[in-house]
Amino acid sequence: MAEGVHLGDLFFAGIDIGSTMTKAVIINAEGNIAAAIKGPTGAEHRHLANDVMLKALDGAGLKLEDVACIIATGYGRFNVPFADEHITELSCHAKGVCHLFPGARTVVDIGGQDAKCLKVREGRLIDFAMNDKCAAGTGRFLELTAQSLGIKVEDLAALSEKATSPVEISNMCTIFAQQEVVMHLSQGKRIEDIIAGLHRALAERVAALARRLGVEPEVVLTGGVAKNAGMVLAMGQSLDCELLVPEEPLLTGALGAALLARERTIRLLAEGKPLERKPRRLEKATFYS
Amino acid sequence: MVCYMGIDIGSAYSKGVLLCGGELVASCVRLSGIDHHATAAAIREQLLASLDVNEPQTVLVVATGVGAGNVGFASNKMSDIVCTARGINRLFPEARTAIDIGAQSTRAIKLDSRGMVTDFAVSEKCAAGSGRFIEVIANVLRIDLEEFGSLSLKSKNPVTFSTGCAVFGESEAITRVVEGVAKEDIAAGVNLALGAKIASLAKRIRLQPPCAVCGGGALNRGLIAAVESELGIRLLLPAEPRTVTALGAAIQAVPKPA
Amino acid sequence: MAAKGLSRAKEVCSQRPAVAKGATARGKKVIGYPCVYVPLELLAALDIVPYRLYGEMREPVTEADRVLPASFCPIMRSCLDCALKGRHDFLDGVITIHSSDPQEKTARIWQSYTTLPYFHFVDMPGTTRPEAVDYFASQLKGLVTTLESLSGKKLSADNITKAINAYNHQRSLVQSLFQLTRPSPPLLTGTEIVQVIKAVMSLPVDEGNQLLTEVIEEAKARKQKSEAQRARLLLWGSTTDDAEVMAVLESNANVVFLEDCGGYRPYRGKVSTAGDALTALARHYLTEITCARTFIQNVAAPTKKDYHKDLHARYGYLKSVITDWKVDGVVLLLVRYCDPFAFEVPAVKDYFASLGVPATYIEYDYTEGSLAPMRTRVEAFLETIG
Amino acid sequence: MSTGEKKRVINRVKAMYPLRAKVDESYLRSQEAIKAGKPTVWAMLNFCYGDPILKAMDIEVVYPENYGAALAAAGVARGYLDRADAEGFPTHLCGYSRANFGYAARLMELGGEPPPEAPMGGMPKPLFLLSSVAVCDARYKWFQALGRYLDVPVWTLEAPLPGIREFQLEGCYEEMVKLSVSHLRDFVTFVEKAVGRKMDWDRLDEIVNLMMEINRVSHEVNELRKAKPCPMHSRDFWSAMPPALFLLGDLKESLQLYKNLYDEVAERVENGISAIPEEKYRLVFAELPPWHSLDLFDRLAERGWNFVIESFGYHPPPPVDLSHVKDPLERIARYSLQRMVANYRDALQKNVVAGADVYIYLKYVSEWKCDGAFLHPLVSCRSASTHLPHLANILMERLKVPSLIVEGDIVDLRLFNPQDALQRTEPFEEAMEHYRRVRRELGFDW
Repeated sequence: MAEGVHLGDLFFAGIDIGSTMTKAVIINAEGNIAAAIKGPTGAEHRHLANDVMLKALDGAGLKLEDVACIIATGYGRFNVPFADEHITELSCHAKGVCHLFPGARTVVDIGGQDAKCLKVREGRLIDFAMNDKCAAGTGRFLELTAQSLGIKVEDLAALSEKATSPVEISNMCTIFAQQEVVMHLSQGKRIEDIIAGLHRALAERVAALARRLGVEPEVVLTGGVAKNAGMVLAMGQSLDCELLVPEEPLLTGALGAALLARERTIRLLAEGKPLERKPRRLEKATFYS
Repeated sequence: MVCYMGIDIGSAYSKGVLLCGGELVASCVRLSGIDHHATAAAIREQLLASLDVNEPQTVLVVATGVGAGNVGFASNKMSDIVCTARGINRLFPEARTAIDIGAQSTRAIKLDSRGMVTDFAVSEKCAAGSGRFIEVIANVLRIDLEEFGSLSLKSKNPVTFSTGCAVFGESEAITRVVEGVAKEDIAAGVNLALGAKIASLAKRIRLQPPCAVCGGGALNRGLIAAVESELGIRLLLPAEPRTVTALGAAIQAVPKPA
Repeated sequence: MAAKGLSRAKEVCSQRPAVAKGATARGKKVIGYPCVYVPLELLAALDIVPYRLYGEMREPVTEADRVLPASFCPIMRSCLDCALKGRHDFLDGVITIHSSDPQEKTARIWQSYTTLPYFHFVDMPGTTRPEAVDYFASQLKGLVTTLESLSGKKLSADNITKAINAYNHQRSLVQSLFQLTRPSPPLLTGTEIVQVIKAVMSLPVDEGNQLLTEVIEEAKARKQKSEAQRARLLLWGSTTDDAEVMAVLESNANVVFLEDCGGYRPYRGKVSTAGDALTALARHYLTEITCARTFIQNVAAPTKKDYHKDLHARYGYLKSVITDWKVDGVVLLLVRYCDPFAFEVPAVKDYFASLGVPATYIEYDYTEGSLAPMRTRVEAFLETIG
Repeated sequence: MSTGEKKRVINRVKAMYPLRAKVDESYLRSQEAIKAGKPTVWAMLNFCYGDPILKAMDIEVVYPENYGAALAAAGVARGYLDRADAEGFPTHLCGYSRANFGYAARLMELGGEPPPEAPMGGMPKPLFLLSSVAVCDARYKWFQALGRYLDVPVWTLEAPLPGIREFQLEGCYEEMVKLSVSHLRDFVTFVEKAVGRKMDWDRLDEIVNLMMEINRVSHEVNELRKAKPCPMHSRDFWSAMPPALFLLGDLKESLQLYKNLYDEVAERVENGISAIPEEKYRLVFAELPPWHSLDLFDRLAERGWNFVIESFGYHPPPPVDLSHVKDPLERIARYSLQRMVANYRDALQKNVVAGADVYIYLKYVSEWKCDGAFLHPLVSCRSASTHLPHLANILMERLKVPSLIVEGDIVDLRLFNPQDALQRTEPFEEAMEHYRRVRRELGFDW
């Protein structure tokens, strides 16, 4: 279809398979979002990649053929058979965030498996730091602990708002932090203060990470926890600066991937290269049949 | 008549046991949640409900577990390690070792014929080796804990987990999933990894058979099988492994003969 | 027809114990060593086969749990775990050396929980001062004493010189092996090199040299693949003993220089054959092996130290590597709890920055689970420099 | 983290207080001296090696290790730890070192002026750094890494550490002495250049003798603690040790204070006075105590737990007669080597090859008649933790003495949870009772 290709007719997709959530974004030639979908990442990544992609296409009222290029990112990126390219979530976040906030210099992304701090310029990743594997500095830190308390993650923010004197939580290790939480409970500490303490512990851990790079405004917070007002507050205090939060903090990676897909196509067209696309099938493959 | 109540407020679950005339008349398990006072009261209600309200009762209560301090109505607090030993001793007088697989930590306890503790070891904070590992991976695999054990027993070739830490283990599990490894093989791998950690904890105190196992982890048959093969012995398994420590607490409530 | 060159290297790596058992079967004594600071010349001179001991990344640590805490060098922890599981029982003995705390602490536990006929711990000074070299030489003399009674042979000027020459030859062979990674694209991948070095460290010196010669021939004969230009990386770290780790680093790049104990580091320089052999060996191992464990500094004046002069004194040897091997970026790869190297990270980063080479620090816990995150970090790093 | 109640139960030895006070006194004095422009050195605890030389050269010494503990105790460590993290130091490194990196970074950005928030006036910019390879890698790599902030040289003290079997090889000990002596001689030259003064050898001679005498007396005090009931609790040892360990202040004065300590403890032994109300169990503690929650020991004392011996690393080397050795440097060398090698032969005889730091606890337990060992592994201090699992095994194997293991850390104070310890006292008492019977059956005498 290299002949008579009009960029204006083309669409581009990014799919971001994180350790806990899978997201897909479809954009048009102007870079406007045509569809954005997210769903939990289960054991069946590939199955899910297909589902999310299909949903996204339905949402945009498109067929797979309409999509000129698909870029996969995130933890499970190598598991998207229909993707044209795989790019790390770091570059995609950089791209996506800068699209939403052109003035962004620093991106703090707190994901499920890791926390990242990115230094960005005009949509390019120029430096980064990721937490050493101890999950004390990741979203799982909150999730697991909330889980063990029988609290919904959504309720964390509301609870922490009621805190009067946040407790000190050692930020060594998730498992250990949970033991500590239980100890605080057994000592009759208020749950609100404990939750606030957890937010602070996580925020401090991530802030230290960000300081490795040097924090320059504007600072954008992304990832699941960015939806947690309590965490945004704690993070702002630890970095002691204003934080920008995208409306859809989970989607920046997928958006970035879609934007990179668009750039890739434009590049190919400019070089007069054919948009050779591998024949794609959204086969409903699953691991457990 | 006099009844004896044992309440064990654990990090994840709280358990209660009621003994009357030496007989176990009631036991219960519920989430510890965030209000240990309320949990303890609820357990008490539930246990007392099984008694004949017309008959006047005296109930002596002993509390144990991390939240023991919140059981205001308890006449006494006791160490959970001691209670576990007494509980196991009551169920299996011949047992010389007890392994308690809890949500946050695993304990290996040696005991004598009277249920007195002769030695014990608690899993290292960082080395995980606790039931939490299973919960985390079960969450990755989207299966519930009950399924976990039976599923793992179906495995033909378990994956090797090079770590015992729940958090590192989680990313390892996800990697395997991405590679398309079967659920049961991952589950079995987890049980083997944890089983090995538990076994080495037991070896650390020079385990002496017969050995009984209790705690929530004991409900996971795959895990028990893994520990058994690591240690090369059969383990004694109580009907209700989770309330053993509470049972021990109830026994502790019985006044010692002067 | 036995495998040669690279396929032989693969073969040896996949069956190291079998290879070593072969030597014992031929009536040779085989001695294990977990650290490259053990002067192998002394073993070879007494006709003893040295056998490098590694950890096993894929093997869950169980036995070592009972004797070592969790927060401890995972490589030595795994290495000891294998020992406690009887994997090295076929050895005639083990030589350990005080190159770092984990080495020293593990050695003592090792000795306490295993029953090998021979076990020797060599003490090592922390500095390169003259008196330190003399002391190290005296420690090597002690090693010779126990090795002589083990082997029933005597160390002679003749056989030690032969051994030194043989190992110097091995050094020059490895040095020329690394010449093959200078062209772009390189004639050998880092992944292949890890295997070759691992194989060489599992073989008697002559067989090792034979293997190296074959590999060099084989690689030289390779046609220059005109593949898309990939970034050229320098790996700086303690040791790499697993080809899969290197494969992860090379998924989108070429590691053209391995500044670690699974690569170039143990083979830098040559042992002088002039003067007392033990002193020559002591001086060589203490000064030529660039492990972070040895204290080095540049002092400008009695109370003055220039940081940049100091960095040059500590890392100057890397400068030519960066230029000659056309390095685009550096990966500082360490396992968790590797204190001697971990303390160096900010400084060595400063040094690479002063040379204008980007560097990234990656820490892993010596488990398979850490490979996927490692890959993401390397790729992200490549994206920042590409 | 406090254990709640504050009741003091341990019967402290009165003569300990002036020794404890000496820490603050000498600290204040050195603060003044430093203000007066006296050269200061940052040093690692170096086990008698370098300290007498610095003292003879009239140099003030501060110990970043101790200061790290002080920062932790004052609850201001976090900020420095985060700074070190931001500087790119891996987070698993020794907590004291990370706190010190953060401090040094602050110090230099303030042009060498101690940060206002630093407790006790902070540590001034040093003339040079004195590190030691003894005990752990961190203790010299740390000071080398400080070069990033401090433009001063590091002197790394050698501390030979051969294996227990290998030590028996002919000439080994003399080679250790040779290394140490020539090394110390070079060090003296280095210090002379640094301060632009010559060494006063007579003064050094006197200081070395006082150092050895102080340590001898403090050694004798610990011998007295073998008495039943034990007259002096571990807390008193920890409070009284700094003057001997760091050669604080005026040595003649210190010597007198230790003699007073000896007299009071001896008198207690005479009158069968115990350090706690009722000694039910005698325990040994390894290694570093949980400085921030020492009142745990009062709670344990209420249960009859008496801590009778502890912390090998803080103990003086066994006395040795070096009067025939004329060269003070050689006396320093031989005396410092004592700490390790004094026990090597016994250790070999008892076939304990796992190092002096393991053997010594077998000696402690059997000679101080301990019922149990309280082991305190520290997450970010490997040197004080690595040998503990083996120690627990060998104490059980050889002496049938159980160990109670409670994890902690040196700077992340919240890691040590006294509740954990108290939770386990009950079962541990049952275990200690049990093994008492076992030991009797096996013919042990305690």
